[in-house]
Amino acid sequence: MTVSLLPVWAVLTPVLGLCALLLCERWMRPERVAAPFVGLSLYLSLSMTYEVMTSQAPLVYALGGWLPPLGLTLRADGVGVLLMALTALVMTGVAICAWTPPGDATARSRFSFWALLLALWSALNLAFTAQDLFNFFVALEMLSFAAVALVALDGTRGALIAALRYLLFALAGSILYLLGVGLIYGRYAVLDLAGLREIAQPDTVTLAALALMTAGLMAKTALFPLHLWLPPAHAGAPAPASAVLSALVVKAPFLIILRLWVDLLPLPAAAPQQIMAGLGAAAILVCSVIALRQQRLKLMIAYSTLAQVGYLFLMFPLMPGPAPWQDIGWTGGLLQLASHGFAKAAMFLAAGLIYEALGHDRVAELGGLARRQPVTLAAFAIAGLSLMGLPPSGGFIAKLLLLTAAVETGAWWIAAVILAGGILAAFYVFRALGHALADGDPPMAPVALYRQGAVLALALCALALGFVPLRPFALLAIGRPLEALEAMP
Amino acid sequence: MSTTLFGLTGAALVGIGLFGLIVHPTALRKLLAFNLVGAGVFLVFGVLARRAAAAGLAGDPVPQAIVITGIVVAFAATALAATLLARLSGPEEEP
Amino acid sequence: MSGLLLAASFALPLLLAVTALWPPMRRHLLAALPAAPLPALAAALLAPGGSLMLAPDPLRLTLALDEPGAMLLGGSALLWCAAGAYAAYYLAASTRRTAFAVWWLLTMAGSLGLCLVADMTSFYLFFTVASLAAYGLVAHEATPAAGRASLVYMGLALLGEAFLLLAFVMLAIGAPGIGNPAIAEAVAHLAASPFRDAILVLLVLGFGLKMGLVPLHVWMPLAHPVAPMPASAVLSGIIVKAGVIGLIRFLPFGGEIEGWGVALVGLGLFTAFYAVAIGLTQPHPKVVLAYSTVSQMGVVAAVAGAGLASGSEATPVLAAFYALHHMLVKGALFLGVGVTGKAGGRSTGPILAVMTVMALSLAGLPFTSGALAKYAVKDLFGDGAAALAATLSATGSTLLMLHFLRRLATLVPADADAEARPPAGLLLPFLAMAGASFLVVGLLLPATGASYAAAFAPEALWKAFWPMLLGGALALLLHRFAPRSPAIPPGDLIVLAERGWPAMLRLADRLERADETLRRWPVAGALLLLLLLGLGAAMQLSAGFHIPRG
Amino acid sequence: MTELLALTLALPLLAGALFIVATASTRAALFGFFAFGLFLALAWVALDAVDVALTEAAIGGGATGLLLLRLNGRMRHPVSLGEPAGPRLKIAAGLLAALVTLALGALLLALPEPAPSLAAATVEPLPALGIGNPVTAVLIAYRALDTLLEIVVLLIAVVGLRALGTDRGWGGRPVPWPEGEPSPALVFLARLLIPAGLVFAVYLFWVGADAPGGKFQASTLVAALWLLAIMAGLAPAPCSGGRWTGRALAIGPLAFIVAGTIGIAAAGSFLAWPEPVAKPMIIAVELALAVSIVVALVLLVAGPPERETGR
Repeated sequence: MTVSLLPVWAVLTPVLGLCALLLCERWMRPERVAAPFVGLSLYLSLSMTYEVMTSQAPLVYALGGWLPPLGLTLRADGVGVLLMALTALVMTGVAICAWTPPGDATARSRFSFWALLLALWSALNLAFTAQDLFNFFVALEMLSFAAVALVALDGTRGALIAALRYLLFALAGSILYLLGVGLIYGRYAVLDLAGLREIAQPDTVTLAALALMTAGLMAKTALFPLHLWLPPAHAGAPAPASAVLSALVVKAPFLIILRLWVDLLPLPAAAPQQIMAGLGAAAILVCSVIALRQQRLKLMIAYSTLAQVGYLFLMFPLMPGPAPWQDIGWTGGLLQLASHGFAKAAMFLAAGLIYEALGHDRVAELGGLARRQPVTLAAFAIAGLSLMGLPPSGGFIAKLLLLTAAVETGAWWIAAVILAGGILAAFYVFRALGHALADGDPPMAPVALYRQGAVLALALCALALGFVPLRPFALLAIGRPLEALEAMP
Repeated sequence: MSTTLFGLTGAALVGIGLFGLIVHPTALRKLLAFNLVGAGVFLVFGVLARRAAAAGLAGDPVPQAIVITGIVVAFAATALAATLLARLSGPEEEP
Repeated sequence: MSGLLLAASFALPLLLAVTALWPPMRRHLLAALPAAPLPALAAALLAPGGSLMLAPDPLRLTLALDEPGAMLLGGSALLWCAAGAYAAYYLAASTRRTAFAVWWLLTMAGSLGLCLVADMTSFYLFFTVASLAAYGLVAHEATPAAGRASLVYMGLALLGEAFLLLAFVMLAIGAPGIGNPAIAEAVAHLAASPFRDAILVLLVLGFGLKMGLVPLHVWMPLAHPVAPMPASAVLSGIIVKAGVIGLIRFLPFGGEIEGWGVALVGLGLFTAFYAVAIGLTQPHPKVVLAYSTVSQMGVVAAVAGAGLASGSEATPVLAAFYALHHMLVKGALFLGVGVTGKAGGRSTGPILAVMTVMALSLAGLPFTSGALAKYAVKDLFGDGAAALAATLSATGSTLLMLHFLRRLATLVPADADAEARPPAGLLLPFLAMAGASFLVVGLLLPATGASYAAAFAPEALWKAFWPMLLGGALALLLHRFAPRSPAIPPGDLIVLAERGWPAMLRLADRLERADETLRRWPVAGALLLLLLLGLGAAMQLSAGFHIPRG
Repeated sequence: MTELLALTLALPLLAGALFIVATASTRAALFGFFAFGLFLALAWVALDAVDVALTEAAIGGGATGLLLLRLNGRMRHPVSLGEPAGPRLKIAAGLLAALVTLALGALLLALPEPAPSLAAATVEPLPALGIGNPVTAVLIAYRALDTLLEIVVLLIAVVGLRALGTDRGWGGRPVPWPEGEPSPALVFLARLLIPAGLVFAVYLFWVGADAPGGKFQASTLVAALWLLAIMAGLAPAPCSGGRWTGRALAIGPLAFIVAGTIGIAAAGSFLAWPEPVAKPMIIAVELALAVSIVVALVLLVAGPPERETGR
C-alpha cells in the first residue's frame, strides 16, 4: 500500500470550499466561489484513480499518525477510487449543468445548492475511503443532512414533507446502524475494518450487530420495501440535486453494506444473502412496473432508481468464492453501481432541462422535444440504454456479468429477474422516448447548449463503461483482502 | 449489576422509542421518539464504556467520546427536523 | 482496406443518424437515406473474406465477412438503397421525417452490422440495435393500430432479446477463455455444453421470434402492415433476416444433434403451412404479404433444420441464398403495393404484370429467383416426407400469392384518368428491386454449388412447376366452392393472448396500491423492524447460535 | 447501594420514556422530555461518564428540549406524516419493538467478560499530548477526524437550516422569541446568570484538558446563555448571513485544518500534534472550534432567518 495524503485532501477540499462559501457569501456569487473547489476535487479524485491504477495498491493514510484501533485511517482502494471518480465526474457534470441557475433561483437557493453540493461531495469521499465503523456513521449523517436540505430546496409543501419523511426515516436507519456499531465495539473494542477482519467471529453478537447495521443502511439506501421516502424526495428536489441524490447518495450506504459483508466478516453463502437478493428482486419487479405507470418524468426516474438499487442487492449471493472480489458477481454489481450512477445523473439532469424548457415534466406531453432539444433527448436515450441493460453500455456489461454469475452459481431465479427487469426498464424508457418523439410544438424556453452537452457527456460516460472487458476487473480487487496497518512507514 | 441494569434500560428505551417512531402520526412526536431511541443507544454505549473500565479509568473513553459526537449529531438532526416542521406548520409562504 | 470498408458499412448510417443532433443537417437527412448503405454494398462486392479487429483482445470486437454474410449484406444494402430512395419521396412531406430517418438509419446500421460481426457481444449489439430501432419504424404512423402493433412488437422483441442473452451467457460459459468469445469458437463447444438443450431451445425461441415461427409470429401481421410502405419493405425483407443470420451463425451444423434438426424442420414446415392458411383469410394485401413472410421464413427454418439433421456444412450458404431471394422479392412486393396504389390507366397493366411475376417468384415460378432458391435447397431435404412437404409448400405459396394478387387489384384507383402513372420516385426503386431479384440471385447461383445447366434443365423446371399448377387448381376450386373465409383478425393468436391484458392491468393496479400501502409510514417502520429481526434470525440460524467468549 | 441508585435512575427513565410516548398531549410529552433528560444526565454520572453527562444535560436534554418546546409554541397545527396506524399495525409494531428490546437485552448479556477495552491504549500517549482527560484526547487527537467532521456536520446543519428558511428572510435574523416584550423577571434572571455562567464556561473549557469538561460543554453553556440573552432582549440573535456569522462558523474547521497541516510539517502527519507545543495548539484549536460551535448551536436553536436584515 502507498501512504498518501490524497484521500485526506479529497475529503477536506470540499469542506474548505464550504468554509470559503461562508466567508465570501456577501461579496461573491456562490458558483464562482465553489468552482475552484469543484475543479480541485475533480483533480484529486482523478489523480487518486490514476495513482491506484498505476501502482496497483491502495492509498492509505493514518490520521495524526495514530494507528487503529485507537486512530483512524483513510484508505482509497480500487472500489473506492472507482466510486470517487464516478462522484467527481457526476459532480462536475452537475456543476456545469447548474452553472446558470434557472430563472426562479433566489440567493437562498443558489447559495444553499452550492454549499450543500460541496458538503455532499465531502461526505461521499469520506464514505468511500473511511475504514472505521463510526467514521462511516459521521459520513452518513453528513450525507443525510445535506441531502435532506437539498430535497427541500424548492420550499414547496410537497418538497418539505418529502424532506421530513426522508430525514426521519434516515435517522431511524442511522440509529440502528449506530447500535450495531456499539455492539461491535462492546464485543471487540475495535471499529477498524481491517482490524476486525483479523479477529471477528461469526458469533451471536457479531451477527446481530451486522444485522442491525445492514438493516439501518438498507433504510438509507431505500431498498424495497423501505423505500417510502425516495420517490417524493428525488422527484421533488431540484433536478441537479436529484441527479446527485439518485446517482450517488443512495450508493454510499450500499457500499458500506457491501464492505461489511465482504471486508468485515466473510460469511459462507446462506439464507441472509438470499433474503437480500430476494428484496432486490422484489424491488426490480415491483418498482419497474410502478415506474411504467408514472405520469411525471421525474417520478418515473425515481422509481427507476429504486429498481436499479435492487440490482445491486442481487450481487450478494452471486459471489460465493472465498475471495468475493475475484468473482464476476463483484465486478458486475460494482459496474452496475457505476453505470447506473452516470446514467441516472444524466437522466435526471435531462429531465431537469426538459422541465426548464417546457415548464412541466408530464410524460404524455413531451411531444416536440426531439426537434427542439435533440441533444438533451439523445442524452436521455443513451442513459436509458444503460438502464435497460442494452449494448453498448455499462449497464449491459453489468447485466451480462451478473447474469453469467447467476448461471454459474445456478441461481436461475436471479437470472430470470435480471432479464425481466431489463424488459420492464425498456418499456418505461421507450414510453418516455416515444412521447418525446411525437409531434408537437409547445412553447419552449431556450436551454444553453453547453448544459445539454454536459448531460450528454455524462450519458456517454455510462456508454463508455460498456467497453470494460468482460471479466473480473482487476481495478476492483485492488486493496483486497484488507490488511491491517502495522505502522506508518 | 448496576451497569447491566442501565444496559437493559437502554434496550427498553430503544424499543419504546422505536414503537413511538412507528406509530405516532405527528412528526413532532416522532422526533421526540427518535430522541428516545438515541438516548437508549447512547446509554448502551455508556454501559459498554463502563464495562470496559481499565487502566485506572472508570470507563473506556473511546465509546464516551463517540457518544459525545453522537449527541451533537443527533441534536443537529433534531434542529433540522424542527426547522422543516416549523416551515410546514407555518402559513404558506409566498415564493 | 477491406476491413475499413466493413467498418464503414455500419459506421456511415450511424454517423448520419448522429448528424440529426445538428439542426442544419436535419433537413437533408431523409434525402441522404439512399446513400447510407453504399459502403455496405461496396463491402459485399469487394470485401468478402475481409476481417477487422475493432478492439483488441479482452474485448475482441471482430468483423469478418464470409460468404453467407456477404450475400445477406449485399442483398440488404440493395434493398436499403431502393427503399431509402422510395422513402425519400414517400415521406418527403411528413412532419416526423427526421425522426423516421433516424430510426431508419439506426435500424440500417444494426441490420448491416449483423451480417459481418464474428464475436458474440457485437452480434448481440447489432441484433439489439436492429430490432429495437425498428420499433420507431413500426410506431411511425402514430395511429392506434400502430400503437398497438409497436407495443406488441416491442414486448416480443425484448422477450426475444432476453432469451438470446441468456443463451449467449450460457454459451459463453462453456467457451474457452473468459470474456467475449468468437461465435464460431463458442458454437464449437455447444455440443459439449452442459446446458446444450437449454441453449438450443433459447436460440430457437430468440431467433424464431424474429423470423416469426409459429406461435411467435403474432407480431408480424400487426407490425409490417402498419409501417409506412418503405419501412414495411425493410421490416419484412431485412429485419426478419436477423433471425436467419442468427440460425446460420449459431446452429452447430455438422454436429451430432439430429433430433434438434428434425424438430426444427417440423416447426418450420408447420409455420409455412399455417401462415398460408391464415393468410388466405386476410383481406388486406399488406397483411397477406406479412403472412407470406411468416410462411417463407418457416421454409428457411426448415432448411436450417434439415441442414442440422443431415450435418451438411453447406447449410449456411443455402439458407442465406434462400433468404436473399426472399429479401429482394418481398422488398419489391411491398414497394409495389404502394406503386399499385398510385397506378391507373395504361400504367396499371405493366405494374400488375411485374407484381404477378414477383408474387409467383415466391412460389418458385421457373426462371425467377424463387425457382433458383428452391432448387438450391431441395437436396437438403432428401427424399422423405420432409421433401414432399417442402415441395408442397410451393403449392401453399401459390395459393397465397394468387389471393394476394386478387386483393392487390382492388387497390388500383378506380377513378384515375388514363394518363395517371405512379411518380418516378416510387416506380424506379420498385422496378430496380424487381430487376435485382433476377440479376443478383441468378448471378449468385454458382455459389451454392448448383450449375445453371442443371437448374434450367426441363426436369428441374417441371419439378418447380407442378406444385404451382396444383396450387392454381386448388385456388380455382377454393374460389368456386369454398364457403366465405372466416374472419380471422391479423395476428391471429395474439388476439387470444390479448385477452389477458386486462388481467395484467389489474395486476399492475394492485401492485401500485400495494406500493402505496408499503409507503405508509407505520407500515414501512414496522417492515424495517421486521426486516431487522428477520435478517438477524436468518444470520443466526445459518451460522448456528454461538455465544462469544472473550 | 449502587444497584439501588441505578434502580432509582432506571425506573424514572423508563417511566419517562413510556410517558413521552404514551401521553396524548404534546406539551406534556415535551416537559416529560426535559425531566427525562435530567435523569439521563444523572444516569451518565452514575456510569462514571461525567463528560457525557455534561454534554447530555446541555445538548441532549437542554438544547434539544428548548428547541422542541419553542417549536411546539410556534406550530399552528400539528404536522402529520400520513394517517395514524390502525390497531393491528400498532400491535404488530409493539410486538416487533418488544422483540428488538428483548433481543438487544439478551445480546448485552451475552457480551464477553472481561470486556475488551481501549482504555489502556488511550492513557499511554496522554503525557506527550499534555492533556490529562482521555476523553478529550480521543476527541482531539486519536479520533480528531471525527471531531473535525462533527463540526462540519453542525455547519451542514446550519447551511441546511438556512436553506429551509424563506427567501424573504434570507440573510436576516430569526424571529424573536418570545414574541413581544420579555418579562422583567426573565431580564433580571438573565442579567444575574450570564456573568456567572460565562465564568463557569471558561472554567469548563479550561479544565476540559485534564478533567471532565471541554469545548462542547463550555460552548453549549455559552450558547445557552446567549439564547437566554436573546430571550431577555439583551442581545440580538445572530444575523445568519452576516459577515461575522460566516467567519465564526468557518473559523473552527479552518483552524483545525490549518493545525492539521502544521502537523504534517512539525510532527510528520496530518492532524498530529507536535510534542512541545501540543497543548497550546490544542487549546487554540479548541477555542476556534468553540466559537464555531456556539454560533452554530445558537443558530440551530434560534431557527431559520425569517426577518429581513436591518429591522
